[in-house]
Amino acid sequence: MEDFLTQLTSKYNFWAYIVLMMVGLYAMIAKGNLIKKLIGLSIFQTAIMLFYVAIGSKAGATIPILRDHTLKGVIDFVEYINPLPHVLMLTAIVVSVATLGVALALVLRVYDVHQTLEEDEILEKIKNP
Amino acid sequence: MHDVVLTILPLLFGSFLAILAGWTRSALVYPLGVVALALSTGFCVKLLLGVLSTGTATYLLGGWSPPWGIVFVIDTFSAGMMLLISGSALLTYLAFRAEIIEGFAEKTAAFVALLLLTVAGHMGIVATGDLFNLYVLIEVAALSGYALLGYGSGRAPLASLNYLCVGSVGASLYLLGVGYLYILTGTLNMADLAQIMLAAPVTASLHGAVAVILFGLWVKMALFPFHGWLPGAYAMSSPVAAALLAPLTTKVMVYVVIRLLIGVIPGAAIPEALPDVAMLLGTAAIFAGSLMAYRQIDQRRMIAYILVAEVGYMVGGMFIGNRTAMTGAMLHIFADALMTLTLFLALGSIARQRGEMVLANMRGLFRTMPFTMAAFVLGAMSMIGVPPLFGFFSKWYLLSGALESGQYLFMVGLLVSSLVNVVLFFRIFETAFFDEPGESVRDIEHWSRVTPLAVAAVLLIVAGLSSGLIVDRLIAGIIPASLI
Amino acid sequence: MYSIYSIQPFLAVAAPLAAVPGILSSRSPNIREAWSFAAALLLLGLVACMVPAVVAGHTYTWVVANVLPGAPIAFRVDAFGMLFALVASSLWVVTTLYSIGYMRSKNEHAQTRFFGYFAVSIFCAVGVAFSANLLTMYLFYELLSFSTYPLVAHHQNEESRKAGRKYLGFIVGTSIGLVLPAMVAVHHFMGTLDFAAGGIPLGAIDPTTMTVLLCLLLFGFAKAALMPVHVWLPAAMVAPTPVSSLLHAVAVVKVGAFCIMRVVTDVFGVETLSALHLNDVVTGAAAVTMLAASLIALSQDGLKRRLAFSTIGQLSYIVLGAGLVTAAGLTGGMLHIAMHAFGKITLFFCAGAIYVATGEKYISRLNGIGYRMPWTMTAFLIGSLSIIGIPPTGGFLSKWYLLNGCIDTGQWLLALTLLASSLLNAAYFLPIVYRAWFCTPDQAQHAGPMREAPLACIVPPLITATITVILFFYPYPFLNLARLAAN
Amino acid sequence: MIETLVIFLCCAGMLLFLGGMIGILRLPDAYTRLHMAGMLDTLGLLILLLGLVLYGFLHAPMSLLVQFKILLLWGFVLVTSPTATHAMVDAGVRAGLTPWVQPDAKRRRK
Amino acid sequence: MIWEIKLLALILVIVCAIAAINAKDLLSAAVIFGIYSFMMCVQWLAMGAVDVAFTEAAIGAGISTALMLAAIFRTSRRTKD
Amino acid sequence: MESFILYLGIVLMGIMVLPLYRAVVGPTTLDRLMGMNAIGSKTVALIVIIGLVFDRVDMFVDIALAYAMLNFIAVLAASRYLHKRGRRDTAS
Amino acid sequence: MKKTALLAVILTGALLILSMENFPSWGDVQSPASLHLSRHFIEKSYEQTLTPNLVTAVLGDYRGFDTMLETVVVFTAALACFLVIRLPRDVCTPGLFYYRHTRTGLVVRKHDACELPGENPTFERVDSDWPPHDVVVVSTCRMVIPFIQLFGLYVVAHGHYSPGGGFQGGVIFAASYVLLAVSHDLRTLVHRLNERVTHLLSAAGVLLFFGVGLFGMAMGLNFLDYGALEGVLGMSLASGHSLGILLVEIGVGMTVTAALVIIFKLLSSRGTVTEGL
Amino acid sequence: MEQMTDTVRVVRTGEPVKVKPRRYDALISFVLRFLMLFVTWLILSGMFDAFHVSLGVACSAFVTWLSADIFPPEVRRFRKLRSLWLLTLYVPWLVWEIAKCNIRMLFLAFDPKLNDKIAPRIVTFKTGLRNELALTFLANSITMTPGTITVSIDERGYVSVHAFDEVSAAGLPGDMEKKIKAIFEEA
Repeated sequence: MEDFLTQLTSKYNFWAYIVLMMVGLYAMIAKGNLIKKLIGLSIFQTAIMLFYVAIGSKAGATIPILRDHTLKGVIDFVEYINPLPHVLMLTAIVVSVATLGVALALVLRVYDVHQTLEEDEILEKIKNP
Repeated sequence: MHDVVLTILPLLFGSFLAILAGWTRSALVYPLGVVALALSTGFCVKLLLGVLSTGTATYLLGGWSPPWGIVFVIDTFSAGMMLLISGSALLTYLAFRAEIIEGFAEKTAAFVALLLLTVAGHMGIVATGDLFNLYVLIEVAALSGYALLGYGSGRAPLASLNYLCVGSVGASLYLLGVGYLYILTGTLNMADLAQIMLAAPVTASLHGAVAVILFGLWVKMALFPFHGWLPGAYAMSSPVAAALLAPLTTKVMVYVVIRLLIGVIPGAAIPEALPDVAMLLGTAAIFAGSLMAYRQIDQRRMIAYILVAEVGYMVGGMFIGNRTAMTGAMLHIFADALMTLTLFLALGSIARQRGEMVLANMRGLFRTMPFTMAAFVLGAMSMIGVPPLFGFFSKWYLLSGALESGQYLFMVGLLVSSLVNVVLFFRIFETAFFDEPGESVRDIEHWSRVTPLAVAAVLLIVAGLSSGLIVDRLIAGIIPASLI
Repeated sequence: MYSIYSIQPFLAVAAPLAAVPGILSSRSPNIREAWSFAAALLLLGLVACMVPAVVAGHTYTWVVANVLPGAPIAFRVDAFGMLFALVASSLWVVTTLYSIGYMRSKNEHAQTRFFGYFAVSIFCAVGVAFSANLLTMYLFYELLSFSTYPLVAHHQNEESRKAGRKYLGFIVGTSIGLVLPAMVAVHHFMGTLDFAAGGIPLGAIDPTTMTVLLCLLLFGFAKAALMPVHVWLPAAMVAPTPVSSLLHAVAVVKVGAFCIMRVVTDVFGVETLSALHLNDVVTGAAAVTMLAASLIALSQDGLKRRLAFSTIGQLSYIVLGAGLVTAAGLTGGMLHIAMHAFGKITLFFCAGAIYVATGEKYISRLNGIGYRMPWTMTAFLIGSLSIIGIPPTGGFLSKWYLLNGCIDTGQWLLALTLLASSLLNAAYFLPIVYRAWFCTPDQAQHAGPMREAPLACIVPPLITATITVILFFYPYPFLNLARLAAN
Repeated sequence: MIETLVIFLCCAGMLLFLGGMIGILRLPDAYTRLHMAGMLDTLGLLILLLGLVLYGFLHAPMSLLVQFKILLLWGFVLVTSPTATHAMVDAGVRAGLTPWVQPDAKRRRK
Repeated sequence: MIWEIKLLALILVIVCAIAAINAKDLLSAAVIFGIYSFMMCVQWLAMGAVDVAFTEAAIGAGISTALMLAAIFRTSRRTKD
Repeated sequence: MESFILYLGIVLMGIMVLPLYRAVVGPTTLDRLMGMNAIGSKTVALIVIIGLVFDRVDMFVDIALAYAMLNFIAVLAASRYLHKRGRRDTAS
Repeated sequence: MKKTALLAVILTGALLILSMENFPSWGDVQSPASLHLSRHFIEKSYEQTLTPNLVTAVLGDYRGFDTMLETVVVFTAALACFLVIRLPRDVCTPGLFYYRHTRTGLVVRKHDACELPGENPTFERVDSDWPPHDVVVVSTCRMVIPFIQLFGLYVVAHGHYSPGGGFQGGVIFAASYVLLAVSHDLRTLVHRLNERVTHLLSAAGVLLFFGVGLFGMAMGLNFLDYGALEGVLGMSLASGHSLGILLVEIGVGMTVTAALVIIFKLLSSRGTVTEGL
Repeated sequence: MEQMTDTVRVVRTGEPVKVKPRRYDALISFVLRFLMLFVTWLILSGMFDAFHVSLGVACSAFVTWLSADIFPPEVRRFRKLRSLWLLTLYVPWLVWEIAKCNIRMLFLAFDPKLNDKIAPRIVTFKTGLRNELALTFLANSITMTPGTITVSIDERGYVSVHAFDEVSAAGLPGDMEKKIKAIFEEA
């Protein structure tokens, strides 16, 4: 129990991202509506980003923008949060919005063709046109 | 020295220029694509020759040295892959000239640009030596691929959307796995990572990381339970997109897995159960793919299901865990790409003449389009695994490797799938050979379509005959000695 | 005894293939058939000019490509291969002649296609003959299967397609399902697939595996039509007669038998097999097939079907020869390839000629046909004699060697089987001859004056019949080659 | 002195926020809720930001420019917030959302 | 240091996620998804990832919601689940 | 004083639960939209507060500003949706 | 379906949670993630690139290729939307045209397009969906939009010193146009930024990025090596990198703005680019 | 789309006062807008070195150019200082009004009998303001003062307002309109 608690407190962020991710995944699998699926996908992706940002965190550090950059001095890496995951996640966010855009475009086309966004109805329509 | 990056830059540059040209001088768009692809192919050849003579080439993007900046690392195998990608794209592009120019009207520029981007993405995936850069490149390749596949009427958008969902989940899982590795090692560079991982303690987390990465890539490469998107995407879309992407996407993902397995992830880091699971899935993919291919009416869909089985070949091959099977899996990437290319090019030509690709529409094709069908036969024979075509040799290595490790079920799978392929293709041949074409059929075989197809088909023979050379020069050198 | 590294084997193999574009692009039938003939003669010439060296004990080799470690695609001409190539190439000339007559007089459709694939089939058959290792042999074996498929299903109707499917199903199914894994296993264990006189050294592979491999290869080469996998052969009889003759006499079935012979002698090795008593497997399968096929043949009414079952039986002789693992037995088996080829092709030619002239396919309707087609039936008689093994025909010689082989090793049972089978042969062939000459024609059309088939259909069976007889008196090129190979 | 002012302003802001939110929960229909949400929220935010600007005087790193920036934010909210509220109400009316009426008023009308 | 804020934001994020996928119509789902992005942004700010939070604010709150609304505008608001 | 700011943030976070409830429960889309707007305005304050906690408020104000802008845009877009489609949706 | 999904999800989640066993605990300063690469970035990047915002430095310079590809991804997304949903031009012409009398709000429907009189028209063309005119929203947005745009530019330009950069600035800039479309109508937006311009702009943005990279190659360095800018305007190596980052950010901003506007236009009008949300 | 006809119906109601454009209006308007934006830039930027200031000039000029016809072209109205003065007077007054009403609302929010004390209704009145900016000002002021939200302003000047209770409804349009009229110098 003790062990579990320490685990919980030291890693609750990691756990939370998994919960979030699973929410997204669940939406993608179980929801029949295409836009709901996309929302699920977005949640899934954000959860991963949350995880990455969590990697970068450092106890007692400040944001990764140098404080008094004009002063020449030794920069201590302990003072600043790890910027690398942030960089990666910026890219990932951009990718996710691009994916969302393309997906929505496809959803529009699907709606044009089948006049519905529900997967089961679409399948029904394909089967008995 | 710039060869490495010069293989990709013309494509990117070409795609930007294509857009500029599309809104100013649209006649330039198609030639621009040809030039870009040809340049890229040319540089690939140069790169391959260079790598063959001087060994692995490294290119520091932005001039920053490896663990800090992004690098391209090209060994013999990846140089071969790059040549394969750009070459097959060039052939497709040339073969579908009419479709590209006429079929998209004012969207030609966008189509060409996306086509170039997807090729660039795939080549980048092969070239990059950075795990995260790989993710971005996967997305570049995939996103343009979704668009290319989603363009079209009827069910294409739905199929593509399906692909998008699955593909994004796969890529995201890969990203998650990279995050796991990053948290454990603190690096993203493949070579650096490999070194750190060798020294790192083997823990549950490391296993988890590897499992998540591989799982994500499996999803992306349409391994059996996640294959749902593939047939729809390739069968419903425009023939150009299908012919372009079918040879590339799954194969490139397989390449990534192989690269990770032989170059980055040490054997200890792979969870014990994973190879077994992979073998199981691979074998299941072979059986399921063959079975489902058998039940298809649409011929493009059928070939798409065969592709599912082929993915099973490669996944099985790389997880058997011996040198021969790994060679087989690697060789099969080339082989599968080439034969898929041939088949899809041929089907594209046929579809243009005959419309829907059901069996009944293929009557008398041998008489009306002999060259196309000859190429199709070669592709099909290669799929079946008839020597001396390329497909036979990769299958040989796979069988041999499976035998070495006693994976008899996998062997049976390979053989069964070959037999099913015989049935499938001979169904087509019978109709195309013996049935009379309808009265109204006026098939035209234009040289501009036949030539690329013929090149692809001849390549199947040539590559088959030189498969020994390919294995010796391109593949054998990069399989680590630790793999017996 | 030295090996000549020469492109000659490759040229010989490629000769028929070179004719294919010519055949396909010809405008008129005459030019097309001229191409065929030219290629056939060229092939015969190329093969023949290698004969002296081979008879002298040398071999020709030529490597096309190094594709797999220890298993390049390569050609090697040794005595056994030469024997087979000689048979195939010489018969192609005759068959071409016959086909011209047959196809033209039957007004068959798609003749260009027919000649094209015919050439490809010969290419494959010669390729099998000259292949230097199991891989190359497999390659040509597979190609042969596919290239004969359009010939089998030539008529394009439902029946012939069904036959084609059956043909392909059995042949390709066994080759991919059985031969390929066996080959992979051999390669895995031995590291090479080359044909070597010694074969697999004793103890390199454990006996159980050996047995399995042997079985796989034995039944995998389904063209040899050993009993459970023989089904395709009678079905394939729907093909036009020249095709049947080619299939049954020259290219296809002989390739199967040739492959089994090769496997037994050069892959497993005679000593190894006999040491492990695995030859019994071979002889057993052969003996069973031999008797069963002959018995079935008795009950067949369709002329070509009877011939087909006869072929199944006769092929087992060759396999039997392989299984005997004595010099005499092997010589007999190899010789039988040639002797049976000439005999059986005569019979098929005759059947075709009868069909061309009268349209009859069934034995029961052939009463008195001998008066109408005396030349044809004479040739038929000679052919049957050769198959039964009655002197003065070539068939006698091969059976003699086989019998010798049986007796040498003291396998009396086998010898008896051989004799019984020969009697059965007589039992199913002689009645036909009897009907033809001694029964009164009940069909009006068979009565009346002599009306033979066209000349092009008559001459070839007469030629082959003549050769059959000649071979009894002068079997030397074949006999020498067989002896050389057997030792 | 400033400290007290800061605390006062912040608390006032929080109180307004709280009031607005409680109103959101308790009021019967969307329009009336929008009154609470729109108004109390905006003022609350403005006061809170004012408090934080003042707090900046206590702390060196918050230069004058930052305070100007917060004031810019302030102005922006002042301009956009009523517009947003208006747009929402308008949307509700046009979408045909019927406003809530006092039950007794309804009775009286009958 | 400010783990309370982080924890609260985390809880709100999860609540929003669940609500977004269970919303009864797509417009609501899109709106709740917008709130989700806001919360995520706060979460990242609390973690000190300013750039990421900035991007998320711009993307998730602004553009994604607008795009999604546009898509729903052009298709249908109806959803069965 | 610093802890005061911190507590202010926490209380703000707590207050946010209420509009969230409104946004999640509805019942009308307008309610959700209102919830979004309300949460937005609180978040703007919260961002500044987090900035104060980090002692880097100059870096956070930009975000708050962007946040306010985009919140406005999102709300306007959603209400424009209701303008154009609301009647049809309520009718059906 | 739902139960299977739930089961699968719970299983996966449990496995993922289990595999976190060996992670360094939250915020650990000595974890490998914060030591190896990131330490170098934090300590060295300022002297190498003169950029206090470490994220921008790493994003724009060390991982510049990633950023270029990210821009390409956005560019791709715009093209993808264009390819997938843009309808042919001849289909896009509406059958009916609506005109609103600006003084009274009356709406007139016509079967063909009218020429609107010059400066101060009595009638204005409106969407078929929503003829009423909302003075409040329109004029508020007019007031706000320039400031949003300015803010967007500020964010692009000050990515070095404060959070932000090309991407965020571009998005904000695009958002201002979305606001324009929402508050007025899509036609106003298209009139201002037509398709040709947006496409050219998006390509030009990527080309600018690409051009900076090629400049490096032209100067004999590697692709995307901003060190090539050293000496331009007499700058030091580090400030060359800084300038490179700025140029690159501008390119990113252009592409992102244009691409998002393209996507919004297409999505909200279902490919006709005439009327929209 | 309530009233739709195929013929054009022109309804004559208060035409806006035509103000003759003056010579330098365009330039002055440009400069003023530029200055506003530039000041904003300076506040945002907070860096005053040559590079960033010139960047600011460029950006402000660019945005000014971009938004030439977006920005409300009402500069002319603020030429007289009186307007500005009135505006500066108006803002504190408005804030005070807002604060006053807000407190009332606050008490209402915590009132246990909340639902009895409110009487939501939509009231309509006509305003004499014609100018768009003035109308916006009015509408936003109405919305800002708690208890009332502008629902819509139509082209003929009818403003409909959603009022929270009777007290709020009674105060409409109140002083606000007059003050705004004064600011914008409308007759």
